[in-house]
Amino acid sequence: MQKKTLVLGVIGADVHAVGNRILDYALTEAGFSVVNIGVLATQEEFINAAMETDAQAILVSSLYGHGELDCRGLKEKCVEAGLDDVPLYVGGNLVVGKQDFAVVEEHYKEMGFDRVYPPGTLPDVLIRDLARDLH
Amino acid sequence: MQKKTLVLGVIGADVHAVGNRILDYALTEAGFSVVNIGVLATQEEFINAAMETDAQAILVSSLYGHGELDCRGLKEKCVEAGLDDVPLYVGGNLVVGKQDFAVVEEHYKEMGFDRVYPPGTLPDVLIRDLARDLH
Amino acid sequence: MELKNKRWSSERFLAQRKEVLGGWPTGANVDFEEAVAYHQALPPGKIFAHKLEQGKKEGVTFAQPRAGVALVAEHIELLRYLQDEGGADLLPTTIDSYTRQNRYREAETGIAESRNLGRSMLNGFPAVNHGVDACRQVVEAVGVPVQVRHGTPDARLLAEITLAGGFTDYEGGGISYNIPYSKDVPLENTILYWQYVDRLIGEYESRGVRINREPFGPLTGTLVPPCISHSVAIIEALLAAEQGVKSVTLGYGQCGNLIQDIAAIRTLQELGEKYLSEKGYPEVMVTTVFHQWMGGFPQDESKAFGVISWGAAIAALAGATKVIVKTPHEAVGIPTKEANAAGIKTTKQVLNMLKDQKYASTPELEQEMEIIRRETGSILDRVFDLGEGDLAQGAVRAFQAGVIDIPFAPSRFNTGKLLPARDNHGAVRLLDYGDLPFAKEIIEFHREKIAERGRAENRSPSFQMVIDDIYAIGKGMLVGRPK
Amino acid sequence: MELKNKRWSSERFLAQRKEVLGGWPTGANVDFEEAVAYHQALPPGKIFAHKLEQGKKEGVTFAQPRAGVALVAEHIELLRYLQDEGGADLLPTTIDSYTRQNRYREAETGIAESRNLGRSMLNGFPAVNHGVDACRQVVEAVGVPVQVRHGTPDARLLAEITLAGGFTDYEGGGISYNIPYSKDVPLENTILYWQYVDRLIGEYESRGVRINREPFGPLTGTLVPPCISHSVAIIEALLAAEQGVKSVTLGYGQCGNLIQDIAAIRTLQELGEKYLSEKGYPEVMVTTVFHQWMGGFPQDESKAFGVISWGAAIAALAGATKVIVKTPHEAVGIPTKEANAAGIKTTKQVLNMLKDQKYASTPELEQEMEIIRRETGSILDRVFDLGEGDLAQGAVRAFQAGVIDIPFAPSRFNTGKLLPARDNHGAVRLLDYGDLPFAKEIIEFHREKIAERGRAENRSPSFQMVIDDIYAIGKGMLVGRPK
Ligand code: B12
Ligand code: B12
Repeated sequence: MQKKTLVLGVIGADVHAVGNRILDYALTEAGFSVVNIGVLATQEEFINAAMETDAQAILVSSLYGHGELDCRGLKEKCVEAGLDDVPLYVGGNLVVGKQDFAVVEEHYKEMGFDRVYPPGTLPDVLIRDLARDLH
Repeated sequence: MQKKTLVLGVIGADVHAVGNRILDYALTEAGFSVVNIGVLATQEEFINAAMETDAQAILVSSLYGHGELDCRGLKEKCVEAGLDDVPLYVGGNLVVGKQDFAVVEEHYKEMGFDRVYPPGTLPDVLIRDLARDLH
Repeated sequence: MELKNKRWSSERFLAQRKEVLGGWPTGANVDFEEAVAYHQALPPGKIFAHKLEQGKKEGVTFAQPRAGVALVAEHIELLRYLQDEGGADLLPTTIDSYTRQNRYREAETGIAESRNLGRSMLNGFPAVNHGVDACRQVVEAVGVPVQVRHGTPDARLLAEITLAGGFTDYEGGGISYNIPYSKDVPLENTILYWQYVDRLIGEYESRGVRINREPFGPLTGTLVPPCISHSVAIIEALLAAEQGVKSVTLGYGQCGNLIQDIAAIRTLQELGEKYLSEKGYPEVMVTTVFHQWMGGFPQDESKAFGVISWGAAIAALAGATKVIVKTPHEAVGIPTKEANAAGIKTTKQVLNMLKDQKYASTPELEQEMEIIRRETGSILDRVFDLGEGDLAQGAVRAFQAGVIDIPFAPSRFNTGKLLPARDNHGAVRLLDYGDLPFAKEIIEFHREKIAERGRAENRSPSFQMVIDDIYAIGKGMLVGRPK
Repeated sequence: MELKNKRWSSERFLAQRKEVLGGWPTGANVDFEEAVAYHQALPPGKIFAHKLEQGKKEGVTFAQPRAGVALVAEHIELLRYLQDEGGADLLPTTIDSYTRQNRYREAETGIAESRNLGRSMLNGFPAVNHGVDACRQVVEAVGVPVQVRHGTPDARLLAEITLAGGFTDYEGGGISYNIPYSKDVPLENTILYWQYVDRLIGEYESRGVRINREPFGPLTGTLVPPCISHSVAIIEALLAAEQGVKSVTLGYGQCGNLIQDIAAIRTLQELGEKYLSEKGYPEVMVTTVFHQWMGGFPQDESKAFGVISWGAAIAALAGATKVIVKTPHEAVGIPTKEANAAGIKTTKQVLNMLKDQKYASTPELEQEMEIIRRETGSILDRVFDLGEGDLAQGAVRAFQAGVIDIPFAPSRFNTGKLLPARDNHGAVRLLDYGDLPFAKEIIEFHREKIAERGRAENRSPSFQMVIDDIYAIGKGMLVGRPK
């Protein structure tokens, strides 16, 4: 079976690198081919990487609190680039402060994300969902 | 000037002795004559001590949580004994658990207490109020 | 009845038993042989002594809360919550204050009122009123061992009912549940009461059922110097062992100074084992319990978390077998279950982070341990002397003579001359050593320690220092400095 | 521009200044002479270096939070709350992440959105956008010294504005605010940027205005061994001193092992003073800052309080000059002001309870200090060698050669070969020491420490150990044991 390709990165002016490194390791161990664009990644970098590698999913991290500002418009750009069908996930500490996660999830879903994860989500959860969504 | 006499004690099955000892010391230092009936004091002991010493105020402590049960009927007994005019104070940890103090105060006032003090009240506050009430 | 430190005969025990069980109607439901069978069927994971032994071997420190409410269903809900959400390793059932004074009628009123008002009007679980079956419901509802915690001078009926009810650990003792918990109950009486309790446990032991016993270490919880609580703990352990108890947990209430507290726990373990073995009970298993600060707490919950954590840290560094946990509501009232669980979680986070770190011996620690050994030794030697060989008599006379003296205790059988105060580093020393039988150097040591603080604070040592120290932790300090 | 560790000439500084101040319209409002006068009029109680010096003398540890929101009025309200309710001894102004990347336009959007939505959409205070007068409003609104805390590789304009704005302390450095905070900014550039900042502070110093400088100690906050953060801190202190800085606070992020953490703070103070004086800057005042655990936190607030308190305890026992405080919201998001104050109150309760207790030297502690001294010495010797006498060049080449290597750093100018892991007692050791210039015994020491843990856990040391350790504190442990 062909390995599934995922684009992984931390969006915006965010430099939190530890979770990114662990996700990279765990996803690779789980049999995915991970294209890791690292921290401080722009929307364009996510899209270019996904197009170039024909990725099956885009995994966006945002830890530092500016996620709402940074993620706005990403789905639209994906659609423009013909990546309508590529699932778009986001996880981390997605807003400034401790907020009700249901509201946060709702908000990101409105922005076009297919799955939204709360702070501290472990890689297993992601891997299980990927197995479900990509077949 | 004649020293004012106060009856001091810890009501019910309550053995918390430290605050009692400190109140005794502080009130004595402040010039009162303190009749300390100590811990495990019954309603009758408060009343007898007040009658015998012609006390100007009765100070009830309850720390251990059973205050509501123990203080019930004390005012009525005071009235019966002709101590209607002797101010009745109560302080300590007056109920079981952390409860809104306004409600607790209200409740004890209904039971006939003239002043009700929240947990951790320092002696200065009591001494100030006594100076105001007893003249 | 004559008080002697001598194992009671079966006859004497059984004769008294009838009377004890008649104290309240629920006593009739105690069937000893059936209770033995019940205990024998308990899984090891629910047996206190078993779990403590394991912990001691592995060097871990367990966390145990205090908790008890008036009604059975609510009490079970509470304990389950502390186990599942709080992660408690060991559970308690704290008994209400009416039961502690054997006022079962008032407890009955408290139960009724609690039902009516829908909130607990009692500050604990009235186990005697609820009876044997209710106790078993509690024990069966949870997955860890459960202990009875109280403060009852005459706890004979409570012991009969709760032990038949499947509890595997019983707190208290003839001194530690008298002097801090009552006003005019003679010590002779309570030592006799507790010989009964210990004899009952010895009876269980003779059928292969092990009940752990825990003398109440912190006493009045307020600036009690280690030598006092150590002396009481060791006397009660010896008295219990004589009646057939085989497993004891000796307790100490945190004073707040790192070195003194570690020294206290280490010497408690060491001296407990030494005396038990020297006095003829080498088979008794000794473990230790460290109580997070037992005096006045800060009202602010964040500050309370700081006090709780510091207690947890010392318990772990000292290597106590278990730690009794305070809660962020301590200064205000009996905690909600959430506040209680919060205290456990904070504690366990610290215990876990420190579990692979022990405090290595240092000259400073060694010195402090030596002080405690000498002080405790002086007191106990004199107790044995006073008893002319009989420890029970010795204990009674020691209190009469002020050879043991518990600060701030309400009992009139306590001389109450001792005045403890903190030294310049926060260790509890003696401003007035009363009639403690201390050697000159020890007296001088205390005097100099307090004087050193006086110099630093530019005041002469006095009762004001003691008052300042009593308030200090509640106000966010350890040493009560003048303003 | 050539990079050398040499005090910049006035011409060079002033030439660059024009360009810097032109970076955003608010730069135009900086008037240096007027700013000097402003600083000269500040009361001593608002001057960081002054308060730190006092604290160091008296041996107290101060508590300082992190805090910053998008709008001025809200930011002031926040700081006042942390001062009045939290009891913060020192205050921060944490800068938002757009400003940190010099993206002032995005910061402007964030300010506008925050106004619209009525909540801060920025993770800090965008000081450049707000300008000099707004900064002064902040400084004037509170009664204690205020520091700029950020994470800005090119912080020249931020420094100009905030220092003219009356802040008296500035965090960061050419290494510590680059390698953990950016991906592809060359080290040469950031060292030059920070020479500018330090030169600016030197300029203030020459007019008698003392601004304290604080290299960012914790770096990536995640299992950074002391020798790495010490080396970076000392290099940045020396670079700052050369430009005229006279007061530095060296930082270290808690690892979690009592002995290692105390050894780290003690050696940081000692080595900082030693190098500064050996390299010709004996007049520089050195203080230390201990950061409560900087890696992943537990989500549960009670558990977070445990982590916070343990950090406070070590800060006090080690004798750090100040401690940077975490909050119960750490794992989830920027704290509310209440959560932030809670973290400070917990911390201060512990600091106050421990303020009269210091950790006495022990052989174990001495050994750990010696390890840190040797490791840091090896690294710094090699840095000086690589620079052929020039520290700035040496630093750049040291990163190229992996002689300094910061675990988990995002920068591509960091080799990233180092793999830290905890030993069996929770101290951070090296599973892979990469290209660190360590002597054989030191390498062997680390290997054996990790092997000892492997034996205890019955597994071979591997990256899985590192992952387990990264998650451990968040999961309530220190050492990430296998399940
Ligand atoms: C020390 C202590 C003990 C010691 C007491 C030793 C002794 N014999 O004195 C021991 C360990 C024995 C003990 C036992 C128990 N305790 Co206790 N104890 C405390 C503790 C920690 C400190 C009390 C203290 O000494 N404070 C210092 C003194 C100086 O302050 P104070 O007592 O508050 O008194 C001051 C003020 O309240 C005020 N004041 C008092 N009375 C009055 C009256 C007036 C008119 C005024 C103006 C002011 C005033 O002035 C005093 C001097 O400043 C408190 C919690 C706390 N405060 O932190 C719990 C606490 C009082 N105990 C409590 C309980 C429940 C018990 C027990 C039932 C055991 C249990 N379930 O945990 C038993 C009860 C025994 C009994 N029958 O009474 C609860 C009461 C709960 C409630 N009300 O909801 C508390 C609040 C702890 C808690 N949160 O659970 N306790
Ligand atoms: C370490 C750390 C840092 C280090 C980062 C070093 C580095 N370069 O990596 C340093 C000190 C430099 C730092 C800086 C800052 N930080 Co920081 N940092 C942390 C901290 C303590 C731990 C992060 C971490 O490494 N965790 C361990 C890893 C394994 O977990 P993780 O990052 O959460 O990632 C996991 C999951 O989230 C999930 N996940 C992540 N992405 C995705 C995506 C998908 C699709 C899925 C399914 C899952 C998933 O999987 C990962 C692996 O398990 C967190 C708080 C916390 N979590 O305890 C704050 C935190 C993230 N930082 C924060 C902030 C604000 C900052 C700063 C702005 C400084 C400040 N104001 O205090 C700067 C920002 C710098 C920048 N421009 O980005 C805030 C964010 C606030 C918010 N969202 O409201 C946090 C939450 C702290 C707080 N409560 O204030 N930080």
